[in-house]
Amino acid sequence: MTTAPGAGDSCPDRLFGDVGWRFDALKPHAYNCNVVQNPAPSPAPTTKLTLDTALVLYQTMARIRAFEDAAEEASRGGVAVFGASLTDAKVRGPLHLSTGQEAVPAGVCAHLHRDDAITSTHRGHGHTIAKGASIEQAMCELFGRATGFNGGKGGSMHIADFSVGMLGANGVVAAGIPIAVGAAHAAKVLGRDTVVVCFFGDGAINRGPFLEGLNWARVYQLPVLFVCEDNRWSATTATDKMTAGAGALSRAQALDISGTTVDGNDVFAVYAAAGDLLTQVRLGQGPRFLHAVTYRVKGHVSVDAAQYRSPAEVQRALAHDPLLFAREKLQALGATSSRVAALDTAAREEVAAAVRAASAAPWPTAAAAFTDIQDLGAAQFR
Amino acid sequence: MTTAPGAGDSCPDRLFGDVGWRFDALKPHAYNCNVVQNPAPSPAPTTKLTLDTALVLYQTMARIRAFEDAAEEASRGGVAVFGASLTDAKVRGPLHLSTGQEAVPAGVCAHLHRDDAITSTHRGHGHTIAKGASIEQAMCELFGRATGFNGGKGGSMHIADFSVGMLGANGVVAAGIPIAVGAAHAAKVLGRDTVVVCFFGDGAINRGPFLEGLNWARVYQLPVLFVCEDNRWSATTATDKMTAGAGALSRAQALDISGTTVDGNDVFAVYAAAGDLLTQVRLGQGPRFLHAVTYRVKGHVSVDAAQYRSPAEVQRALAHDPLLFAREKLQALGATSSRVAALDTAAREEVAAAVRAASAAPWPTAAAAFTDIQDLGAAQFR
Amino acid sequence: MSATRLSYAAAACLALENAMRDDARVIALGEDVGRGGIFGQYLGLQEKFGATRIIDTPISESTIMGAAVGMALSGLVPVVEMRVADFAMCAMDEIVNQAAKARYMFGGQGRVPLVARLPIGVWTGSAAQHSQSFESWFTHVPGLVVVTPATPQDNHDLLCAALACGDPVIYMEHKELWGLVDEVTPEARLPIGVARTLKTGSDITLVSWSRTVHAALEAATLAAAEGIRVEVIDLRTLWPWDRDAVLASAARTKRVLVVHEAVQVAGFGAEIAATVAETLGVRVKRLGGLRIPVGYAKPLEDEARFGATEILQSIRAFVA
Amino acid sequence: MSATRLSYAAAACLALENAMRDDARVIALGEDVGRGGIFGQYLGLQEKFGATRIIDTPISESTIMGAAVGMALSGLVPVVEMRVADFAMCAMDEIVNQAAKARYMFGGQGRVPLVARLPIGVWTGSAAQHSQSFESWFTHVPGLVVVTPATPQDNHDLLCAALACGDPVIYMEHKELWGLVDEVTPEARLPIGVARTLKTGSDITLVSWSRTVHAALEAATLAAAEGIRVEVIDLRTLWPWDRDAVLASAARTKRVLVVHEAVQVAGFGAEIAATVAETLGVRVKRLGGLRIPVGYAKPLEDEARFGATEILQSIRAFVA
Ligand SMILES: Cc1ncc(C[n+]2csc(CCOP(=O)(O)OP(=O)(O)O)c2C)c(N)n1
Ligand SMILES: Cc1ncc(C[n+]2csc(CCOP(=O)(O)OP(=O)(O)O)c2C)c(N)n1
Ligand SMILES: [Mg+2]
Ligand SMILES: [Mg+2]
Repeated sequence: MTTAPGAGDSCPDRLFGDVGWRFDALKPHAYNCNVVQNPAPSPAPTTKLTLDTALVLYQTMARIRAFEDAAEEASRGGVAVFGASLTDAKVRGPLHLSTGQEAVPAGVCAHLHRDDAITSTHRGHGHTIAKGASIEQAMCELFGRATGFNGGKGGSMHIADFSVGMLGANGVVAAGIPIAVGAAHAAKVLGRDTVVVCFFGDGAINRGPFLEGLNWARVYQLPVLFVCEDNRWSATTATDKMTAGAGALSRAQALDISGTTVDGNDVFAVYAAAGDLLTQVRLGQGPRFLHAVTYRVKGHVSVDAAQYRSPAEVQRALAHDPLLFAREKLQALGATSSRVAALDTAAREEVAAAVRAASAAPWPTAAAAFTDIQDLGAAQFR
Repeated sequence: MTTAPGAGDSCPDRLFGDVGWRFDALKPHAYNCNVVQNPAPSPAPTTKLTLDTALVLYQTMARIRAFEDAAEEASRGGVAVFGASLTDAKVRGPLHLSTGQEAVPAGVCAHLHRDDAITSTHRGHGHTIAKGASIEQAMCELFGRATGFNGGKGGSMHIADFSVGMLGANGVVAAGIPIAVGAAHAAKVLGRDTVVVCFFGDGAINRGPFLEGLNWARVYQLPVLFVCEDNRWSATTATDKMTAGAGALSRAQALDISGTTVDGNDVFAVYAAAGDLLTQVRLGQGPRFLHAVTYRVKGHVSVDAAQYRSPAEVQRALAHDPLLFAREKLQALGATSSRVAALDTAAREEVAAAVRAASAAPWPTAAAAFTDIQDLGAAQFR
Repeated sequence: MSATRLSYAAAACLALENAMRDDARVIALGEDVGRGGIFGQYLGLQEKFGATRIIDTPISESTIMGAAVGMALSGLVPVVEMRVADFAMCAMDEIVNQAAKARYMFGGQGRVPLVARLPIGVWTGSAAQHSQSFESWFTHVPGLVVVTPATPQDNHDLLCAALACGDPVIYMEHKELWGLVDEVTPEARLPIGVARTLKTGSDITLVSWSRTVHAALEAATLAAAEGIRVEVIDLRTLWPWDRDAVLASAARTKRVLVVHEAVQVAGFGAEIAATVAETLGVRVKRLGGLRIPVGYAKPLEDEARFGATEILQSIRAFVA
Repeated sequence: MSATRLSYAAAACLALENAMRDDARVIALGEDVGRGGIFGQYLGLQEKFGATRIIDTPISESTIMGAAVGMALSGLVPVVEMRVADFAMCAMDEIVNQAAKARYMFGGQGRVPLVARLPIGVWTGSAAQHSQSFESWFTHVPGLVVVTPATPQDNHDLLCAALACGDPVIYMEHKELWGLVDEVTPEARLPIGVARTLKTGSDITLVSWSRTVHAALEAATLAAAEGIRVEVIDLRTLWPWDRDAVLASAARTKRVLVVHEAVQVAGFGAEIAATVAETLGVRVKRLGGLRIPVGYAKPLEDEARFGATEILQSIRAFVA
């Protein structure tokens, strides 16, 4: 892995490897290596799900799952959040896993072009990968290596790949909302034909920027799709107990932003709903809202055993695992189980290679602590 | 005027003078000089409007109008907001007048007991007076005198009279919302039987604390009535252009807070609607919302000529002046015009006396700049 | 007095428990406090005092702090959990314009007795948005008290004092001290504003607070081996700060080195150094954090940290 | 070069107008900017550039600032109107955790070229929530540039420089300087970080910025009549600040008095005084605001102000 940070090449060929079909078949403009300045308006998405599409969606989920399983493994002992002591784990600090929530980024980002932008949360691996970022560079970033997207400056909580329009995970709940809205506002001011997708959790809808950002998007009719990943939990607190009213979508509707609630563990449903909404956004109809109901299978951070939850609740969610569910659907669509298994294997191999590469990758130098801060004023200044 | 700041006696007798009826007839518990710790739940308000009630409501409006007319007069040349130079006006700094909006505080606060609390905005004279604060001490505060409620430390933008439960005007838009919610939360935790009314403008509903505060009130089912004084303007900006969706009430409803929209220039309608909602609040049914549509007749601050508005719009509002409107209604209820005129005269005389008292009142000493800050650490410290 | 071994987190928890038992006005509110807080600093309290007094809240920092102001004005004494000081950025209007101003602005009609817990400091692997120290900011704001305990005993005693203070206190625990265990005497009390001299010495005065106190002590021991006698003062509270203790020591040693983890530029070390230089004209030096965001990777994070070695170097250079 | 007489507000307006004409990426957003801004600092711009580039916004400080971060990351150069610095408290997460951190935190993948206008200072009759100066806070935050112009020409030149800076700039105009009229040469340019020596003198160096510069000059003139030769330095920008200019002057005069309106405790004067004392060991003094909220009534507000008289007293006491 010798690519410089930020210079990641994430074209489909290299990204998805030789898996027997072309990513291009699904999305003509997607991940086009040349930034498409003014793409033609997207056609209305076909609700008929082809096998190829279904397989690509499954593949994205499998890659996210494999990535996070490996990251979790590499993080054991690497965080002291709940008083545990530190070892020299490969991934250190808070690691927020989106295990069980993969269908949301997979289904939504499948509709995005490379020059479309997304903003993410503290739980951002899925968004990063689904938007087309390199798994190897992502792993390097989690390992804190110079070859990571952020050169090791950000880690999991701040992972970003601007080259594919992934404008950053964020350590502050709801902070991505105004940023997404601003990115969409810039697109409108600059006459660009791109859209922005803004991901956030169910807990974020109780922070002020949620209201301000949604109001703003509607006032200026900006091209942004808000996606609430409703995993029922906010750290150790059940979100519904802290949330007045019917929740995310009804709040958006009160701001005259229409949208849909969808089973966030059904990647095909997410794909269909997001496609409809994004078509409206691309047609200049203003912001739209997707409320995706899913479940946070793991603890809040990797060291959180989440014993404050009922096991039954977790069991129910595991039974409705998005990959499990998609596998059944793929079978119904005619995919052999070996074809699906091959995707899993490929994902695990890709991730294993990324772990090897990241383990061998160079650390940032101490000097890097003083770059990328600001042009004026010495950083070493004491 | 020799009362010390904060020790204001604002019993009805002194407050309203000898105007031929008892304020008590309207609200048995209101402005009781002994703090009522656990008043019995209020009866459902009678929607039938008696002449006595109507006259009290009119009187409150007349007193607010007279107060603000005098304050405006005393402020000429006292602010440099739009580049005007300063004279030694009696009232200095920004003065936000609620002229034309008097029906809202009058109609709402008529239902409040002395130990009920309110929070206010930068435009807080009406709330202060309607809650039962002394006009003389209020004028002293605007004049920056030691005898003002805040001892001259706050002025118009921070006017407060804790002795009647007026917890303060606020120079930051929407900042009163979380404070009101906290006051209501305290009442609940401490087992008090009081309610809180939270006033804010139409512009405030686009700030984050609006969402956070309303959500909070509903989550904990707090005894608070939110009152949006929708005067159509936010400083020099028409609020509707900056507001997505149907506005204040629909946002509250999305948080499962029910309420009413009312003609905010019809004091009797405000009185009836607020009465219904406050009864529900007092019965422990949680927060309620009153959306009062009114109009800001003057500029944003006293020196703002508001030339960015169409004169026709202002004319329409003037024709629906709340005092004018109430006078007609009073006539229909059988009040002679001389009886109404006597209220106007009394209000003007009360205010004139307050102006005289305030003009003669002592300034705070320089030493007062160092008191009421905090107990620890010297304030003169450089 | 009975002493017991407690962690920095548990010592604060005990102080809060006792205060809540003694005074029904004391409550706590914030995210996840019901399960004990993410650092265990509220462990067991909801079980003991119920959900009405240990209040789980939505993720609404503005309203957590703003509601606490309303509660404090209405007779409660709220402990306000901000999780990490970085998130208090979402509640700055409520802290600076409301909590700090209400007493003065309303002419003394009300008070805002609250304790806002804003944990500070570099936190392993947590990068730029979870590692900041803002103590100097709050000392700049009239109306606020600023407390920065370094030990379990002080965390206990100062939290007791903060709860009794009657004005808004910015209470800054260090995220890498939660696990520090030491003897704690629960009956002990301590006023706000009194520094502690941890070690006397005649060559140089070392002033510090919070986590850095421990590195300062270590450096002083190392310096002693080189024949440099270091006086170490733990300031403990930054507003008010114990000028008398610092000036008395400085008058003896003629050299003051202020050491803190926060960014050195416009850090509170500047205030101390300026005061000492103005008042006594003795020599001053500072060793504070570099003016850089905290990076994620260890080599980057390490640049935002320093320990006994760097302090020792500064001491050596100073006395040379 | 053509000179014209302009107010401090109009000079900034002209700088912005020219920048918007030359560069389509430059836009401005904030409350009431369409009608020229409440201080006239955007007068006529919406007429010239339309509502798409001079953007009226809802009262949503968090999102005004947060959206500007998103805009800046996406190719625009936003001027962010905060009305008064006090209201920026409602946008601190967006300033400190987002704008200041994004470039570093994302490893240099993006930049946040924005100019946030946060007017500072005591403002007649405006009391505690509309009179604060927070410049030292922002110098403490890595990633931010801090600019504090004192004259119409500097307000023009430094706004030009800020717009070209490429990083987030906290641009702090003084609310009681808007009406100050002086000659302005619109072609002039000035780099950020260079102080100006307004008056040379050999007895004492007076360092100041923003509105207080004018009082400092006046005090220097009064001092001259008493035979005290005062050197007056207008720092103009606080991050980066012109250490070299201050240290060179201090090395000559051996006395440095820093004067600023902001609260003295943990103000930026502490940073300068500490630096000078550390570096040169020369005598330092500060004269800053008292640690009090600004009161409404004139006798109270007056305690939060000081002018040439108090500065002269400090000078006298210093050279005595
Ligand atoms: C402003 C702010 N407050 C608190 C936190 C601490 N925190 C991090 S994640 C989290 C829960 C967020 O819940 P949600 O938005 O539902 O996202 P999820 O973790 O479930 O993906 C909290 C409280 C934070 N990062 N930022
Ligand atoms: C947080 C904040 N932003 C901006 C301002 C400046 N400001 C004062 S009043 C006002 C308009 C408020 O409009 P609205 O809430 O409708 O109240 P109204 O003035 O109409 O009574 C503005 C923008 C402020 N005081 N606080
Ligand atoms: Mg969640
Ligand atoms: Mg309004």
